[in-house]
Amino acid sequence: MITTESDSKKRTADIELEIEPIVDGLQVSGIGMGMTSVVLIILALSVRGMAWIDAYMRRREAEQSAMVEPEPVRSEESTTEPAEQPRTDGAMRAAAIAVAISLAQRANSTAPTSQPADHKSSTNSSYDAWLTEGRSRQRASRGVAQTSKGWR
Amino acid sequence: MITTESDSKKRTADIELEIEPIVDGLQVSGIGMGMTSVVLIILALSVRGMAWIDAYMRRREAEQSAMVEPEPVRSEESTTEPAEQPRTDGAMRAAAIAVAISLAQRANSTAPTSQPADHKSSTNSSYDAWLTEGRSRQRASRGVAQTSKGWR
Amino acid sequence: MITTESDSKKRTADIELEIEPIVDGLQVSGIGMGMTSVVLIILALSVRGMAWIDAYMRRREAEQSAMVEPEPVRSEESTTEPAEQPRTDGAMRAAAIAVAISLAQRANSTAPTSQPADHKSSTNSSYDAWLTEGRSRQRASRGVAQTSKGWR
Amino acid sequence: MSGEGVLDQILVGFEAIADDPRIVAMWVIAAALLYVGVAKRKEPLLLVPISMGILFANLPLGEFIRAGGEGEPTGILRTFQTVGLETDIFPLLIFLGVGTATDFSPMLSNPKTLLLGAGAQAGVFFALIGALILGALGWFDFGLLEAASIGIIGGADGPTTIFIATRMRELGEALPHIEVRDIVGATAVAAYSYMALVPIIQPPLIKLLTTENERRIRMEYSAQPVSRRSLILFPIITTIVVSVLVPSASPLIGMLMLGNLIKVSGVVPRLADVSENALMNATIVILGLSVGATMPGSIFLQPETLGIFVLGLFAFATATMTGVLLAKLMNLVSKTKVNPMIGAAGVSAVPMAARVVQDMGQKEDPDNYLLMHAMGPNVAGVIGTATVAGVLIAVVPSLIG
Amino acid sequence: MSGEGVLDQILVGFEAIADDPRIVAMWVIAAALLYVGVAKRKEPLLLVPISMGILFANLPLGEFIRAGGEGEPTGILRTFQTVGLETDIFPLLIFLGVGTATDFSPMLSNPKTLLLGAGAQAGVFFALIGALILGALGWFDFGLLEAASIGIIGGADGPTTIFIATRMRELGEALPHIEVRDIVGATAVAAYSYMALVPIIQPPLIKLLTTENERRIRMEYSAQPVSRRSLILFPIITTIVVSVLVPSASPLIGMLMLGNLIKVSGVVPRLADVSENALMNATIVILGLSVGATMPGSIFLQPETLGIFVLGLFAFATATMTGVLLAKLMNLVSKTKVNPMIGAAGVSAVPMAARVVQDMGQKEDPDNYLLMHAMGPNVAGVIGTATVAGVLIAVVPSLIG
Amino acid sequence: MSGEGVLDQILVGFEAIADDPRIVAMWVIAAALLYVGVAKRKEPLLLVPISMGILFANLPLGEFIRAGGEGEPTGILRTFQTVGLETDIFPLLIFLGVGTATDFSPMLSNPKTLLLGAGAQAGVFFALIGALILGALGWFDFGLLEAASIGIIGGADGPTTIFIATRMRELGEALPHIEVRDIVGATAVAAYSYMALVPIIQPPLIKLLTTENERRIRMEYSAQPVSRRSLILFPIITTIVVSVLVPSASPLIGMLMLGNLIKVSGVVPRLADVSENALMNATIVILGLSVGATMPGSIFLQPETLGIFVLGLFAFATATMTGVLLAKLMNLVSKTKVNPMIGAAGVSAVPMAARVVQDMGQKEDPDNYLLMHAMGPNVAGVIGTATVAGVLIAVVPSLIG
Ligand code: NA
Ligand code: NA
Ligand code: NA
Repeated sequence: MITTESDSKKRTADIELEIEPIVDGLQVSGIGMGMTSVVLIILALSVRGMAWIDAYMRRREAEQSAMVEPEPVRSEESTTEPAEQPRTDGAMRAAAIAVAISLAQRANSTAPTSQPADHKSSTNSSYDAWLTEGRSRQRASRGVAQTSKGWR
Repeated sequence: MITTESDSKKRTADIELEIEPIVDGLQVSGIGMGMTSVVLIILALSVRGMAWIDAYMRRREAEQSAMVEPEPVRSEESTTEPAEQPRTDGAMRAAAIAVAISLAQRANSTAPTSQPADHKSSTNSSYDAWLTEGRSRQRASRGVAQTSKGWR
Repeated sequence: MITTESDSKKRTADIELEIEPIVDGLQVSGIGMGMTSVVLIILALSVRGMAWIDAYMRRREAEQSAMVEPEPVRSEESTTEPAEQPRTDGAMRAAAIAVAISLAQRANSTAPTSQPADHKSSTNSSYDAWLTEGRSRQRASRGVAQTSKGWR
Repeated sequence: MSGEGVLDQILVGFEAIADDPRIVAMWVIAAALLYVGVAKRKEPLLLVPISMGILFANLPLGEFIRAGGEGEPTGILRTFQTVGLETDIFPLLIFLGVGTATDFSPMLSNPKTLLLGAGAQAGVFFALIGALILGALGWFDFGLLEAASIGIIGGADGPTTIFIATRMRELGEALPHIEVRDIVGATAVAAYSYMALVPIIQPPLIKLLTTENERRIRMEYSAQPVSRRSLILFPIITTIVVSVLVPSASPLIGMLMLGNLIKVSGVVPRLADVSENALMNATIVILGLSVGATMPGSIFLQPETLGIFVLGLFAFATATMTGVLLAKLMNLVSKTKVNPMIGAAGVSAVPMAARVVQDMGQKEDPDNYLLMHAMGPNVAGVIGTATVAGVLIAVVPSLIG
Repeated sequence: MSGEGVLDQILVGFEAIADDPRIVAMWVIAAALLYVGVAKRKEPLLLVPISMGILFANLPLGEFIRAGGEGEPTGILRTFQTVGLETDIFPLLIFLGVGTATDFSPMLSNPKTLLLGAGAQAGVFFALIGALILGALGWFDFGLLEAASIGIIGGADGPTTIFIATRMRELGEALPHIEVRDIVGATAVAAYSYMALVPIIQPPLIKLLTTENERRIRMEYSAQPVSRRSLILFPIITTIVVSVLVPSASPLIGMLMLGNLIKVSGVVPRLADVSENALMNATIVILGLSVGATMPGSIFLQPETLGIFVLGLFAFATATMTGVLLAKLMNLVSKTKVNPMIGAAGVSAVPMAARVVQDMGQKEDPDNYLLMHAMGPNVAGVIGTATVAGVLIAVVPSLIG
Repeated sequence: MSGEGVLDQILVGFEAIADDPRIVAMWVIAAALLYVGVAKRKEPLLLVPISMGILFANLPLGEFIRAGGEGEPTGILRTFQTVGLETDIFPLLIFLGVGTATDFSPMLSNPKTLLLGAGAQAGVFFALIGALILGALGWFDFGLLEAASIGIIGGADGPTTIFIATRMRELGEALPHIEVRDIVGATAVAAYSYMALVPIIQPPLIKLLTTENERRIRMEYSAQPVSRRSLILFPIITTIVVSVLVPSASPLIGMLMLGNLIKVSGVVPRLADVSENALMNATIVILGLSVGATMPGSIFLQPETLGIFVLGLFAFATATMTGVLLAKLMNLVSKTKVNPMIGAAGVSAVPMAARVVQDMGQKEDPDNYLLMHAMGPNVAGVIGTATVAGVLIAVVPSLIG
């Protein structure tokens, strides 16, 4: 029966039409989970690689400082930024505890969180220096102008 | 005389033409003053209504706290914001005087007016918490890193 | 020989084509250096002129203050802004030294450079006053509300 | 380029001055406004950028406001006008910041003062009708659009004035059968100038309409404290009430009340900070320049500008008087008397009008603190003027259409 | 204008409500979200502007979102949507600020936690397929575009959700043979709502999938310190790696990593400050309003919105569970055991998901500090979700094209 | 989508690299600039955003700079270029901030140093003519437009360089008979690189042209104090003088002087704060990214870039030398001798060029404080370079038109 055949075909088509986006969805999901995993694995390997380099640098430094006079060790990457110095296990743990405590306390308090003084620290750059310069000049000359009132 | 009639009509039309925008203006003014009055009256009534609700809540609270052990009263709306606690007559007046004095003094002075520490207070929200967290972590770990210099 | 003539003409045209932008460039350079010099000379003369006016004002003031009772001298332009008071030779030099020292020290330090308290100083303007007013009112009423807890 | 061409290039600035010497006159006007702002310290926040905007718009060749094209970008101030002024964005961002900085609690603790915000709005309409009469007399070329822009000066509210004047100009430009003057700059400058002069304009008028005894009336502070709930509900209710009654006022009122909610809610201090400081201050600089740049000499130096300044002063004066009269009327029907001077604070010009009242009160009785009572009509005046602005936007087009 | 016309003018707001009473229902929804933000203090930074945006979009006549023309400017919130939302600029500026505020060092000191950021992303795809099934069943009108927008709710990342939902809507509108629903507002509200509910949604699911012994697992802090070099290299490497593998993710990842580099480099504190504060806060206000304004009643009050909220919850729940299960799987193959709860922190929702883990850990053992370990998957989840977003942007068009 | 299509999708990033491997070379260049900014701490404010902009413009598929269309928005950095770079808005906002941060008082207290700001500008024109000669020789493809952009590198002023290079490119693109290279990125990078190298470039040249005795010359501080009146009048007079003589310079000079007026007036600290901090810092981030994004590998990796760097160095060198020579010339005609080294500070590069002079002076005589004298030509150089930029904008179009 031709009619039935056609009908059945149509029904199949209908069902296909409904299933098709779900198949698309599964495809998207597969690619999505796959790519995300690949990305995160590569990033994890990169991080591991950077850690190896860090460890190597520290070892080499330690050897060098052992050869020369025992001066205060200064690793390359922490010369300018004492805050970024390597943290030991204990330090890390202590930091975690400190944060946990601060979090626990935050529920009720509304402590100020910013460190504006920190943010405005100057660097060597020309614009920043320009700004700094202008300001320190003004401050300097102002200070002088004020103290100069006496002997003017 | 047809000409005169037409002339007079024209003159009337001229005058109408000149008067028309003024009539429009009167209409705008009427609607304007009317709507503004209606708006402000409804707002005043709403405010009065809110005051009634406030008074009712306070009374109910007072009754409840009278029934239970005499604990320090905490009205619902002021749990989190002590600054917003109901002001009494005297308080209001004192505040007014304080402001008046500060205004009087402002003519000559240039006192700083902002309370940045206040502005940056954190809340429970995720972004804010995120920010806070990062900062307190950094501070915590920094503090630790610095003190750890000794025994590293 | 027609060909040669044409050739030579063409070659000349080629060379002209190459030289032309350089001539343009020389023209631009001439106008540029000329105009820049004129601008800076006129500005220098204006500055000199302003300095003459300043000196004249100071002399007149000095004469006036010599005639009247010896009160603390207040030059017109420095009534509101003590920081902008005329600097003497020594003051200027001291300021220069201070800046030089601060610059020398900046290589290693990252001192904060901004004076936020300074930036937020209020003025007489309506918006600013509005802001100030709101804040001082809030502070005032807050302070009162907090102290009022006791006798409420 | 010939040597002659080069010389032309050098003299082009002088030629521009010779062609239109009005630009030099505008430098003088810019300098005068700058003097008021810097030396007299009146409204410097707006007058400094506005006066520099005037200067910039009147420099030879007008690089700041040129139309652009052929490899030349549009002038920066014209771009700012297009993206910020004609879209209403700048005035509305200012309203956001103003809302953050406004404290409605004095008004909430004494709802009667809210009503006093209505009285001073009459000044808007007195000036509006005045402009139409001067137009009908043929003295100045003022139609309904210009009259609306001039009237709103009496609202004593800078951003609202800029908002309405821009809107009326846009409206006129969109209608082919209407010719409209560009008076954005003149109305804005008039509004800010008279706001700066409030301490000079108001006192004689207040004295004229009040007796010494009236000025000595003390007002008690309500025992009614304002709860945090009320502070938070007020901006929401106001947004809805105004928007249902006068939908066209909803952008102004909505942004004002959003700013206030951000502040009083207390839960988003980061947003309150940025609305009140970085965002508002940046907008003030750019808005001020843009408004100043609407005043090339050819547009500003018209007889109509004189009319605008005369009518603006009339608007401030009538607003002050109707404000006081409404307060006196209220005293006739109410038991608790208000000091009628606080009606004058309804002209907005926050907080100067309120301070004028405070000062006049203390002159009669040094122990009379009226400031916070006057702040009620003062901030109510802002709501009132925004409502009036909404009515103008809604009704004027249907009248001229 | 006749007297009748004037009366019309007065009643126009009420007529608008009568014509479309759904706007009043939206006021209630706005009030409810505002209540959560202000009284419950959950996600106030976004919920306050979003709820006010909803209110503004549902005021009579819709002045805030009108199309403009004929002397009327485009509504300010519609302008913000056009210039900031549809261009991706606002979500990307938020990402810049988030990058400045994010500290990757816990993750860098324990790279294994980076992998755990992948597990929770499965929630995105469970919800995506769920939406497609509901669409196929004919329950809701969800196609692949809507499913992608709904799925990304499971990423628990507001800006990314707004980014994807806007992108999918634009994509559908650009294709003539596709009809697409405007679900930007609904997905954003769902994302922020469930982020606020993380402390309620996650704990029972975590308990269901872990034993008490597992929850008591302590994790040692690595002796591996993170150098400044690594902190600076990480954002650069991540930008390149993600962009090569999933180029479409590069704007999100790039801006996030730029923000982080600005912070960790330590040489441009001025830029770190502005990225994290003024610029981000201003963007939050305007973005929140714009997102709220995508929800006029006629668009939001659809059965599909219910489906979005159901599927959004499903997404959060499955993300939590797959996160925990991945951590347990990792324990099967690895010698050093992780506490499987930290897998649940991979849903992002920084830092709340991490805090949930910390709290649950301390409930079993008061001396167990898991927070910084949980921060690893937590921030890795942000990278993971941005990667997933890139895949959706890349693959979905080729499937529906 | 077939399985093959999916695989394509995964490899699309790698394919893009294979198609145009120059993008990888650009990553290396970006990394090098970042290294200079972060590790060497030279010009980090601009080099960090510029280098990240370069990276972003060279990621596979170029999402950051795509043209948009078909449901995809325009890349964010291309949008920033269109709205901020091509309109001059970003460089002008930077100039506003720079004006706020500039202190003209050392120059005002010694007007002679103002004249020294002219000498160093010759470097601009030496390089301009050098570029034209190299173009005429056929070594590089440089016409007058490119030569102007290259010359301005010698102004040692980043925003002005970006301003001119953008303007010249726009000009060339608007003229059908002219072909112009896009060298905005290359000139900007050259300018910032050589500014960072000023302490290396200048000292040998200064030594070459001065005797030890000349370098030991001490300069007395003028007894002439600078009044507040002068400080306020100076920016106004400068705006008018420059704009009348060189109208095309008015945007640059006007914004610079507006910023300075905002600061020295002292009455609008709120505006000074926002101009110098939030507004400028936000602009720096976005401007830096936009400039970096003008450098896709296909545009930057051209032989002409090498020529630009060579000529840029030539410009800095000749500017230094002409600056010193002008000072020596001045000593010939004037009674009061200046230390000729301060002429070298006329190259702008504020304040580094002035510091170089200070350091060299103290090397010869530890008690010689030249810094504030050198600040005079230093800030005068900014005015001089802006004037030169105005001349280029005015004259170049009439020559190529
Ligand atoms: Na008003
Ligand atoms: Na996530
Ligand atoms: Na220069």
